[in-house]
Amino acid sequence: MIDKFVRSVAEALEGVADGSTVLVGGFGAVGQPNALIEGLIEQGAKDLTVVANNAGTGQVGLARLMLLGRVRKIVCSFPRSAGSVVFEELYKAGRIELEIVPQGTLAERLRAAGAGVPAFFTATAAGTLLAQGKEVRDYNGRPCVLELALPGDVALVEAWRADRWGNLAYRSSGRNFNPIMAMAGKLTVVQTQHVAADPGIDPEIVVTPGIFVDRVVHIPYGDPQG
Amino acid sequence: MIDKFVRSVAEALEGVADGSTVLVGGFGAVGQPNALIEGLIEQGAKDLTVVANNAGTGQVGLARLMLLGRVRKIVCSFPRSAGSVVFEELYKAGRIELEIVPQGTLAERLRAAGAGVPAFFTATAAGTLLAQGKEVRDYNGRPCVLELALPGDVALVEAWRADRWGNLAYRSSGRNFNPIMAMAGKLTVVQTQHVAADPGIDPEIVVTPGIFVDRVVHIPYGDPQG
Amino acid sequence: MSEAMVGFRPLGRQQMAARVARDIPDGWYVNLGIGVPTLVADHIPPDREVVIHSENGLLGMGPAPEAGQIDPWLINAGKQHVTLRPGGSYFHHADSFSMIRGGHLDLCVLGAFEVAANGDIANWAVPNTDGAPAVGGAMDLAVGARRVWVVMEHTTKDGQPRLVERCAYPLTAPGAVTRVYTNLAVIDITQAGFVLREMAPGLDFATLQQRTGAPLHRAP
Amino acid sequence: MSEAMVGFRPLGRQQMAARVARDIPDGWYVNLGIGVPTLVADHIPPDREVVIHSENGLLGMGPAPEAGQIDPWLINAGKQHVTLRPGGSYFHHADSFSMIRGGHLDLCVLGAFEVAANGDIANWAVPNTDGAPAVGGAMDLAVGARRVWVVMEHTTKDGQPRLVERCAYPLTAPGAVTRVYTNLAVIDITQAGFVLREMAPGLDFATLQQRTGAPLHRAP
Repeated sequence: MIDKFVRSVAEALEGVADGSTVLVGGFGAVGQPNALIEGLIEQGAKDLTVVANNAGTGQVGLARLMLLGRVRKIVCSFPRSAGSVVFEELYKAGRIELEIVPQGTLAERLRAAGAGVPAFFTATAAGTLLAQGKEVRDYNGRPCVLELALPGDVALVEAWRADRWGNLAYRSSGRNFNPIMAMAGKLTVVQTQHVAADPGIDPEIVVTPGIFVDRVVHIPYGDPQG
Repeated sequence: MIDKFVRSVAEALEGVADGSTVLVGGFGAVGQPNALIEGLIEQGAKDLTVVANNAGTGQVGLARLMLLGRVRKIVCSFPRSAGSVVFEELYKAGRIELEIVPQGTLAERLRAAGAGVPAFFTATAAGTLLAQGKEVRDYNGRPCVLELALPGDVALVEAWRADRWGNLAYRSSGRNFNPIMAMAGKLTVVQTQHVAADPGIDPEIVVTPGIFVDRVVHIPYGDPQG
Repeated sequence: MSEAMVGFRPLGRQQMAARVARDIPDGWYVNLGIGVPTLVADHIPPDREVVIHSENGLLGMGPAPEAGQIDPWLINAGKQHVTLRPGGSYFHHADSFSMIRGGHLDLCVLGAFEVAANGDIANWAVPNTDGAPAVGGAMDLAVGARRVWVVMEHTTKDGQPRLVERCAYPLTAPGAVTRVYTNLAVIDITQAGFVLREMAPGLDFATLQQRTGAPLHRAP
Repeated sequence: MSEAMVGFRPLGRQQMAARVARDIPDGWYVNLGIGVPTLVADHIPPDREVVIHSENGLLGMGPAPEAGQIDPWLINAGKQHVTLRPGGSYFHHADSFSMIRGGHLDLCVLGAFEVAANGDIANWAVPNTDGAPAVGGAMDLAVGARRVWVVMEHTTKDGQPRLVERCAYPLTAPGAVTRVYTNLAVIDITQAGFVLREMAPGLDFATLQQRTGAPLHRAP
């Protein structure tokens, strides 16, 4: 019988190795897998590459992971936000590497990794600083940049509801990067607010089919902060 | 006020021009926009390129459109199926052009067209007859083929439910190519079995957001044949 | 010397937003950038249904919720609490940016540091700073929407033109903008460059040209 | 001369399907091709939950419905009426092939005309025919699934080997297959080529080698 639920965050994060690329869902405070990020801090993996839309705020969560010197590199679209003090300081000190990616290219690169597309062309960023060093080719009369898939060793995802097969549904803007990161992670770990009892989530309204999910932990976390 | 419903199939297909590329949803008999295909036969556009998974069966629908000499070319993954007699005869007589595309590449090319990705690499078909003449490049140690987006001038889609904003939901395996063709069509025309009254389909379970849809006609068509 | 003293009345932020809103037809799908563009939503005439897209996965974004009615799970790309209108929908980031990059938005309204006479837009990075760059969805929006309109102050705080011959700031996208709404004017960008459509009340062409960094053409 | 007369018992179609099913562990995500592969689903031991994927947008495909219980909207990639098991889901074709091409399926079981000692598979086209080619999802499955197993007759109807040194039929994918189940044997494909794992009851190595178009190695 398939049952992807594990009993604890520690169990959910077992085996995350040093040097891993970790995809972290969420946009702003919504849909962010806070308990799993805390768990990753506990778990101890270091030399991480973190892929997330933002670069953490305050002294908790991603910011704390960075403050502890565990993040070698961050890949994101918008590292500068209210309260991203830890990142800013590490960046200015040259102690963290930054790969800045347009938000749509970030989303598409993650989806590509999940879909078996190793590379694709896009008009976004052509003719800008972010296209430097990249292959450019014209399509339909406009220059397009070649971008690579962005797979993760681990994806950390927050869902609103999950069933034992790992099927997921989200709540309003909590969907954001979570479904595509679930696709792009080699090991996809989910914290869910609610559990859907058998026979599981209605097959017509599953957003992330269980095939993309490896482990689920039930964390009735409550409302996002902010 | 937005209201994408039109009163007739004729109105739904107004303006489809000769030489158009027409994307036709459905897999087998399920999710096939039969009334719109019949409407296209009536409407008269010719010299069409049809993109569909199959090449029609019997003497009706797509097969009839081909029989009437209105289809210059068909792009599909599996033209040979039980009853695809019209296509087979035209093909053997050299009176229809065929572009054969692996089913996953077909789906990805349609989705790419809708997503603004002009071209992408895929391992599918590398080292086979279907890669002949295509650019090949190695990624992760395996050869990959460069494939182009496949946009449509018109997309014909069948939905289970639609609201006045053009939001769509489908029924079980009737989903198939419909959502990605809706994305890929410059003019996307939908026949729907049911109408969702205001305030429309629950925003959490919309499969095709209305932004991808131009016209909707209510056709309580009934069960797919077969 | 205030603008009023030289005899014309520049538009305020709300007036600029209202001016943009007036040009958005019923039924359009529109993404609004941060700042003045966000204000545009409040000025859409009530007889028009305009569907607002937010990058983080919303179509049909509505106004801020009333006090006590906040859904903490429902934010927009600016991370503000919002509401969803009837007919709206939720989707993930790849689908959201497919709408943007796939050419499905009728319009995107953006703020900018500079816009050039060839349609180039610079709105994401400041030159020569040691801070981390941050691009968000700016490049996707500038490249993907069917029309890109910019709304911004006509000049910088120290009077330098923001409408220029060629952008000095790092580009967001080349040749993307087709119309600019400023506190002083409405200007189209055509093959010929900047074409004046409208001026603030009391303003004259010569004064406007003086504050603009590239030739202004009168509308034919 | 029937196989039975030479002293061994080739497996029938259901036996071949059952033999494959025996090797599929609990919890795997599996796509089953048309023909004998489809039969595999009926032989999964009841204590194992194996999730069957169908290209046309189903996970958790169940058996054919009982008479009178047909849902005409629910078909599989072979266009047969099927059912959906608890825990299943529906999705569109791009998502469905993302599962295949993105390496999310543990296993795909395919039929084939030929399999070569280097793992090449030919299962979509017959050489020198004037009929239209038809590929369906064969190439995507052969390239995308984590493991590709083939189930087929060991030889053609006129006794020619289907396990060959090099495919004569047009390739579906190079180097894709890791195991072949035939009516005569179970054979792994390794760096060394064909490695014999199991023979049909009563069959001897020499006879099997004779019917195989490339060297057979004994399992170490």
